[in-house]
Amino acid sequence: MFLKNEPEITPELVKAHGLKPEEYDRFVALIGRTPTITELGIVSAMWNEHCSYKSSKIHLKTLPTKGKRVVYGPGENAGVVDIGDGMVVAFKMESHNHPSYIEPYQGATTGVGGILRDVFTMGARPIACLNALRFGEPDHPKTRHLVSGVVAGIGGYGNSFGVPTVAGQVGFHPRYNGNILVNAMAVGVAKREMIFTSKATGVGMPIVYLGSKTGRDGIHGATMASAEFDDKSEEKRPTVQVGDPFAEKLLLEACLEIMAKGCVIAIQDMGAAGLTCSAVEMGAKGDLGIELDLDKVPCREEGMSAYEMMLSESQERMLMVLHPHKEAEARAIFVKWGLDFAVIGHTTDTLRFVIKHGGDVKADLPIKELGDEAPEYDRPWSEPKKRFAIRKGDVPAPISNAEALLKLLGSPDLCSKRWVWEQYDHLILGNTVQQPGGDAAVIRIEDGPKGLATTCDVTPRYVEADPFEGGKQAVAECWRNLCAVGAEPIALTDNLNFGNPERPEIMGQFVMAIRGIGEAARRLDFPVVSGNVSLYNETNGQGILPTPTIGGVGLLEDVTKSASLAFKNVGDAIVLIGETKGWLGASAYLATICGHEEGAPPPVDLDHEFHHGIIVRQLIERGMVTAVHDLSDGGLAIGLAEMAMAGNLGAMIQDFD
Amino acid sequence: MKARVTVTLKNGVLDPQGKAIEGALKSFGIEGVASVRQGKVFDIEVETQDKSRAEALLKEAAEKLLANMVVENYKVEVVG
Amino acid sequence: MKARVTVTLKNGVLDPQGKAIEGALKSFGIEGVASVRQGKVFDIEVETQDKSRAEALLKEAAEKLLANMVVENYKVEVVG
Amino acid sequence: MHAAVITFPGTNREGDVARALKQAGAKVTHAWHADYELPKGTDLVVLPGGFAYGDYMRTGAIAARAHIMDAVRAHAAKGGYVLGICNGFQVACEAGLLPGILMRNAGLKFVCRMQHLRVERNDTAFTNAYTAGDIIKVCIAHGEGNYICDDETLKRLEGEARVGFRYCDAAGDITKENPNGSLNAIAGIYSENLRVLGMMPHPENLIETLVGGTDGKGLFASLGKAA
Repeated sequence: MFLKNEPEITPELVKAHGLKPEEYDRFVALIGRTPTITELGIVSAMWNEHCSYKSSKIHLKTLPTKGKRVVYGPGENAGVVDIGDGMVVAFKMESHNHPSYIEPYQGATTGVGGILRDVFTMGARPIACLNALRFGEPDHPKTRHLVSGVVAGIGGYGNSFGVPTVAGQVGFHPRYNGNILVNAMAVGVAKREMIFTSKATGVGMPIVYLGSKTGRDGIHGATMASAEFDDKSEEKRPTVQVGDPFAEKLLLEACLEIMAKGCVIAIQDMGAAGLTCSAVEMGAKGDLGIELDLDKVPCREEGMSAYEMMLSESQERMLMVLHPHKEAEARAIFVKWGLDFAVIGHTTDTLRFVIKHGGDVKADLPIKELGDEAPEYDRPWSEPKKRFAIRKGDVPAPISNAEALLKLLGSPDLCSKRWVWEQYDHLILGNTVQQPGGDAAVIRIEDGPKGLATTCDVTPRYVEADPFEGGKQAVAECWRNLCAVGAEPIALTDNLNFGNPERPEIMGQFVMAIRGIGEAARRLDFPVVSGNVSLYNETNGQGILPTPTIGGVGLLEDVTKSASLAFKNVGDAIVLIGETKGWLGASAYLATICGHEEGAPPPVDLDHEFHHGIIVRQLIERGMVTAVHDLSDGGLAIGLAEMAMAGNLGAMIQDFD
Repeated sequence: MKARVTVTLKNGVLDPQGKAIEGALKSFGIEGVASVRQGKVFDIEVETQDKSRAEALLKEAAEKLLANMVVENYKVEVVG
Repeated sequence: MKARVTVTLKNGVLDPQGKAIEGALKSFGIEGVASVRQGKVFDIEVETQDKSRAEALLKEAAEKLLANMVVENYKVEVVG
Repeated sequence: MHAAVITFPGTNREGDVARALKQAGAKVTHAWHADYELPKGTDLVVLPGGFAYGDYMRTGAIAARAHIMDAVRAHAAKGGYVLGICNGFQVACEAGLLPGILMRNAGLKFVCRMQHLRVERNDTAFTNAYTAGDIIKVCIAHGEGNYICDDETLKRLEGEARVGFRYCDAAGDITKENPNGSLNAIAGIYSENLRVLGMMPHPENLIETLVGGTDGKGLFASLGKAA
């Protein structure tokens, strides 16, 4: 029977689901009747910012996603890029900003767990993890608690799962006081023919639920990601998602085993909005209907409603379309690893998304339109006003350069982060050629000679000062860091963390940053193959610094030829590549020494970046250089100091003027 | 004055440790265990001899440090 | 039937966690705490309704797994 | 030398140690925790690093009671060699193969970094390729490496020279750079017959200059000669 004893859908209920009245009307028009509570829950998840990208989609389309090596670009769980010899690399970055503010440990663990699943659901074994963290001021009352919780959570998950955490960023700024950023990135490798996607094929194929049981974790987790924070966020405590790295390690091994044994047609991890997004996307991509019987879903709590099961964000779960004749073999593998394996439905040719529970139909929706008809906004935006340049002549030096150097080196953003990354196992798997602390991590692939370099970069002060140049600079710095270790940059992922898109000036930051990112990605032949958008990062109306984190991957044909930043020998000549123009606008010097962040950021000359990168890579390949370092925050002085400290050697620098 | 603060997970919050222990007990042939949930106890000695001041002090310690109020409950027992 | 097994460190055994908590409480400005020692509680539901059989089963579980008898003591309370 | 590397659910360094053993010329087979017997002709059982059963409840506690561990105890009782690294050392203690317990690091944080060790004796199957007193640089990666035992056991371990390695600084000072608070800077201990070694540091990750150094090779080279 259908529509039995359904609660009344009131405007308050619609608002509580994060849907605007006009969005609800659009949904009612689409299905031609009042929705059930389960259907309202499903559409609230499918059409929120996190899953539909409604405020960002039209701008994301402008990014370059093609390239000679690109196998899968944005749209799959992770981007896939060819690295030769029949191998591919799969990688992506995602954010868990809001959950980490409410519960830092679990927010961070579930962020790492989710991004690892995005990689191994493609069939790739994760070989490296990175994370970009942004916290409030060190002396803000909550910062200490948030930092220890997030770092312990990242380590707790990655170390137990068994993937080295090898690179990342940790930054502090008052604008993150009420809204921290936790961006997690994972990189995996696979044989090209072993890559799986989420597209279902074949009618009547069994849909299988894999992994841990379902509970009431994080219901409204997905919609929360788009909910602005106010001081009452402590009370608004959805049941927090809890991560289980042990279950995830079992899930990895079990999934890779059924993939190797040819049991899998399509597979998708259950991320935000769990069963809903994964099942709908799986069917819609394959132009197939999906029918699920929730009575078959393994639950760990009694009396869960269809609504709760469809929106639960319990962790360590996957959804698979199974080759029917392989059911027994696949089930045995999951029993061996102690995980749940339950056939909970099948594909149909009706193009309908049908949910049954307790004999009743709880949802019957058009599967294609659920995704395609999601609202897409071209939100009004105002172009940020350009700031005027600040040159070295314009700034009287408040303290001596020597004192300034020490103060900068000791500042929270520029000081050594050994105290963080020594809590992460960065040596497991025995392939870590370059450890954290350099320009990029370098990881050998299996027994070599190939290797991957990986890093994540952004300078939020620059993006705040000029989103277009700031976006360009983030991509350029990531590209430079990969070249600095001798790797050929091949593709990037991004995590676009911005404030409330309904404010024109914030939307303007977003639009211009994407233009900058696109221009740099195009000019440097550095395509965007995956990414994530996190909006509404705002507390009490104050938005974070615009933070488009860029995660890059580079290839080394011979990993024994990578370069590091430490000075190696006494008497080596130090060569500076590129022109020094004395840009001080929005610089670390102004912020740390002069206490303000005025001025335009340094403009990025993409032609120079491209040629400098090629020259540096050739010098490294020919063994003509012993140390290489990219200059970024803090400029030449900090760059030289880092090279000297890493190498335990001094340096004599001529006077420039 | 001796006291004990017991910290346990709120209902509905997943307990990966409890889940692993349930599996382990079954595999060693210890039958008849329906569920296991793991928590923490803190045996604390406080200098004051005044029971109510001790309770107030331990309540503050629990809420500020010993318990994660987002996912855990706590109970204070002053043993005397 | 519900029961609780409490596992605590034997006297004299070093407790790094307890020591660290003592320090942390001071840094929160919570004075008057002489010592802290951390232990574990296991809230276990057993299928049997027979109290003595429950106690026997939990004793076996504690000695075989839940407690490391080299450094820990355990106590079984069947709550009923 | 035939080594059987045991995998528990949650073990994650079985590949690293297998690579080091193969590099030293050993024949390596993998055994599953639920098996009842070790592979035929096993000379050395290796309990690798990782988070068996997620390190839940107590590190190594659940794994120590797996079926395969009965076979491992029997192997050790017959004089067979057993090497427990990191999580493997924790499992060995919980399984009664070695005395004492590995508790939470004194600093309460997981620590992963390079670590100097002093080789206490080189007349065992695990260290004959080193010289007694050698200072070697390997790595550590653990959250529960704080070796604790009662006074009686400590006296016996020291008296019978069953301490295999101690944490120290580059100059060999064992009062410095103890990463976790272990008694007497103990990083590894032997059983009475010197045929079971448990150690927290990871020699298997330091077997190539490319990834940091080769001081770990000595342990696997020694095993190659011994069996």
